[in-house]
Amino acid sequence: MNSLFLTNILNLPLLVHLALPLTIILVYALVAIWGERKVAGFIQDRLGPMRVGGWHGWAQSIADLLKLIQKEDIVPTNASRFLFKFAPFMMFAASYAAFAVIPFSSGYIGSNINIGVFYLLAVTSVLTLSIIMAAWASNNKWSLLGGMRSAAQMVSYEVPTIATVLTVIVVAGSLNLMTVTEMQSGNDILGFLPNWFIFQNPFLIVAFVIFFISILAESHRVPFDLPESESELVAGYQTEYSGMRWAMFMLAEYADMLLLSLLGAVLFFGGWNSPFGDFMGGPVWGFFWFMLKGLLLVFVMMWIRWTLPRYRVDQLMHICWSVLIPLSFINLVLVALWELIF
Amino acid sequence: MIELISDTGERREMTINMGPQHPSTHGVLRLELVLDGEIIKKVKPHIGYLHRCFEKYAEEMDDYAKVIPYTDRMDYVSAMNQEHGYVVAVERMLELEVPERVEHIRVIVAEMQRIASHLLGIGAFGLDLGAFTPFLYLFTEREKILDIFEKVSGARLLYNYMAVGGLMRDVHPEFKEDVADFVKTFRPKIKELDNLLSYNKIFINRTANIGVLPVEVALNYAASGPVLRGSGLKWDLRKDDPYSIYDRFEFDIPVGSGEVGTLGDCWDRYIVRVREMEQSLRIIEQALESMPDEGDVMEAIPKRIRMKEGEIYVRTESPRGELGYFIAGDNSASPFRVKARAPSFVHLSMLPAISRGSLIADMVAIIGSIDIVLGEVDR
Amino acid sequence: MLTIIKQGWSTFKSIFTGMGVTIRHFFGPSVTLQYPDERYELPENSRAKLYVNIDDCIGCNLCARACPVNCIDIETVPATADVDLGKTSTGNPKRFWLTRFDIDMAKCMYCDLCVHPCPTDCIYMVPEYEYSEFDRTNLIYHFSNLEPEKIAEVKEKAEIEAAEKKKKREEMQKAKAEAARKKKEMEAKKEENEKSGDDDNAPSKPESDGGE
Amino acid sequence: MELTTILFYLFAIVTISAAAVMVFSKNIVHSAFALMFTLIGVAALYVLLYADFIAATQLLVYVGGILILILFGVMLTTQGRTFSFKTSTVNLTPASILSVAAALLLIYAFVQTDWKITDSGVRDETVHELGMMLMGEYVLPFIAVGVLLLIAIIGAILMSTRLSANNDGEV
Repeated sequence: MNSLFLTNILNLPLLVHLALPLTIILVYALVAIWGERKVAGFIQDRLGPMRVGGWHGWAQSIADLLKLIQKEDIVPTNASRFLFKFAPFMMFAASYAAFAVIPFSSGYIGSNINIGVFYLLAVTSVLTLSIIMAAWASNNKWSLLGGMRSAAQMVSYEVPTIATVLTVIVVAGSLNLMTVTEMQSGNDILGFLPNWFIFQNPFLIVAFVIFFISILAESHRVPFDLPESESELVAGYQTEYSGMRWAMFMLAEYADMLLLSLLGAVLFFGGWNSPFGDFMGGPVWGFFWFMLKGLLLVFVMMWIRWTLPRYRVDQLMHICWSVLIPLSFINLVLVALWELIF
Repeated sequence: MIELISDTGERREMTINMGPQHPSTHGVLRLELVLDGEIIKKVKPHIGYLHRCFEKYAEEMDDYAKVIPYTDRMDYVSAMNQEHGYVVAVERMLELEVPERVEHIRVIVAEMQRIASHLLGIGAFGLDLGAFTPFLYLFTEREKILDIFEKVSGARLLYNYMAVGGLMRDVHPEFKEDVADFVKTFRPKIKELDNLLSYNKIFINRTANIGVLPVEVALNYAASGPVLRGSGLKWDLRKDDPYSIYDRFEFDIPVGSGEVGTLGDCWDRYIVRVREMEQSLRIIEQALESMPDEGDVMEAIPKRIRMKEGEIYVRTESPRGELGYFIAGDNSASPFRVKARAPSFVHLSMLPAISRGSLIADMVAIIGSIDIVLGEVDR
Repeated sequence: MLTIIKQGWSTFKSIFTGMGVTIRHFFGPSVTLQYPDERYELPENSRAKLYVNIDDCIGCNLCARACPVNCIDIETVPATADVDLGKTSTGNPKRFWLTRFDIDMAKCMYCDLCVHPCPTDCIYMVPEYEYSEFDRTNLIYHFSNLEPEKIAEVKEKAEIEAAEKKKKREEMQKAKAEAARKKKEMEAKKEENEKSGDDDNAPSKPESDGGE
Repeated sequence: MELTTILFYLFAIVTISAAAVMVFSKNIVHSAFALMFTLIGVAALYVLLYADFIAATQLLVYVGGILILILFGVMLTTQGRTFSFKTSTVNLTPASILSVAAALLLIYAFVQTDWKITDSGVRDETVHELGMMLMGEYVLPFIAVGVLLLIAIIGAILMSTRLSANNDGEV
């Protein structure tokens, strides 16, 4: 297996590498925004968008996109112009760059590097910075408060995320996401269950719960959507943004959601492995299964969003520092012990 | 803690304007917040963005009846209760006898309006805390009440339904069945609300021990209604100073008990509203039972109201608390003075007292829990 | 430690209860009405728009006086004696030309107070709510069905009549004054007094002086 | 020119110019964001040196951690006056003498070093080697550093809790 970041990037058709995840993200974002509105609608006994495009308003997101493109690009008078304009693109770049190491199917991965997970976590930490950048550059107090909250939140929740990722790494013994996925092939557990990590080790279920809570917080979803909680901070760091730049934020946010859900799918649910062993296997089906798992997690995120109120900022920190972090470390030790014994 | 921070003098404060166009200020309330980080050091409500000269208008009208549509517009989410208070006041001043049927219909619509108002208050409270879905579920129920009201009075929000001495028009023939149907379908929804919001752990975390209003403070600020009852005092004008025919019905007064936190916190104020809806349903059921089927609702309406000289203060229990009307007559067809004592205004005045030292997020919860309506605050 | 576990458990339990409620609604029916395609049927007595059956209006101005916001603007011209405006469907005789009956629906507060005093039940609310306009002045509804020429005509006629009446009255007053003066000057003459008494009766038959 | 070379010069320019902005900017927050570009540029240079693990660590620790804390501190201390983060130049003479001396030293070291060029594509398993080294050869210093950091963390927690306990006590 070729493992070098550079040779991989440089030797294969560059355009394919660049364009494929981007296409996936863009299509996904359009579908997900529409889906989120539909999910919200159905949960709230409504219908959601119904007009644009005919069947259940499927073209609503496209219409919104067209509208956003036409909108005026407003920069507040006292804003720090360069940073203000740059922040949304940096945010998207950061979440997009992380897609490079996601194994979409057995036949395709952007860059099959050895430190896959580590790279992913490192790159997503730039997200925080771009949020702070947007918040500060807007020269708006609500934005600044939102930015501060978001920074504190993301820095804190990175710890349990990394700790739970580490538990999987301990089991898998590799940082390469492709290798991690390949290790989960086959249906051996109890004779029929797939070899996914979540079934391999009881403590990994706990790890998954912690991981899921952490990625909810990392991607700013309810009940942890404090940076943009509209009832308190108007829209947090996005308050001053309009038009396409705001759309970039939304895109980045939805991309981030998918990224972390896909990471969860790789680490706990066998990535592109089919749940039925070799049946419906292969690269194309693999892509289908992988996206299905990721989108299911995204759906659960939406479901939670339209059910729960949000936490307060100090409660959020309390959950992270005095519950999730100790729990995830204890869990890490337990998982390691389990692996040692069995 | 607040004094401590200001004593050090090292921390810089940030003044921030919350409203009048903030998503969670329930209308056009402007709050001037002085923050230290996210901790509120000082809060100053600025009101008057919705001032429509209700009291002055009332004096200018050349008929007592013409004031009624304006009372609707004070607290526009509980218009029936506002009208009820006003007509009761004028009737007492005229010493007017009101037919039984009218009284029953009035009580039924007023209690339904109370439910509708609480539904909105609770829903918006949840919305402030980030729970969007309960808000829409409750609105679906509120819509059913409004449908009944529309059939009854012809309007959905500002009814102008009650008249001095009677009602503007009789109820539709299926009124009783409609209301009974609603009562039947609404009961399980309260249970669902409990599951979804009231006893949700996150919701409790956000509201318990927040904005604690001790009963002495509440009394000093002249709080009333669910805000006062949330602090644990059994005080309901329907029982303690009965008007209309409330003294005939059997119902309990739910009070806050500090079930999940401190007595008088946001959650207590919230749960008092939820339980009050159940009691309102009880009153409606009893009133439906005893309501006479026949009778002209307009027979007691005086052709021309000519008030003797004198004044009166009548207080009624609106969904937000003690709604008082002070009316002074001067031997003419128009009131000399109408003063409305609006509970929201009183409750807003205690906002600085109960929100000091809390976070911005708590501020939102506190405003939501005292359930102000700016139309009533500014009048 | 135990309390944390307990707390965590109850948190999860309440979250799952809530999620159970929402997922049931997710698969439940929706309450949405697809507005322009399906419309909510307003009840008969809905108060959505004021309507005036101008044929029944007798121009009594009671509705305008009952209106708390003064959104009804009525101008009437008394009908001259040579025309008979007929009666309303309720049997009330009509005595005025309704040269203007405007309702400003932008001002109207839908209070229903104008409906009740109407003696002929000609002003009432109708359940029609889709009448938004781009221009606020389009919300002023003109219910008077008279042509402008007709209005001018009846106004002219009424003016002439009023002028004549005025003239008459002035003449009468002049005559009175004259009479008084004469009376004062010549108290002895009693025939003059009788003549002034004749003049007093004159206004009771105004039509007699019409064709001059 | 090879793509790698182009990339190297690109990132070098980014790094140096961002560093210059960082030094010469009057606005602290701008400096901090310029520092971010510098660190990212350096991380890219690490990648070009086949040190992908160190590159990722650089991003995670410096960009995702320390820089955020710096920004946090800057913003917290001057909250509400978002445009008063001005710096001024002090100690101009000693600073320039020192920096010139440092530059000379670096150039001397650069010229004197015997640079070896290794074959690319050989060293691929840096993580594995790194782990083996940390857990084998250098286990003692690794643990010592860990204990030191633990002590630091405990100390920090102790200091902050005592402060807040005092606050609570006076209420």
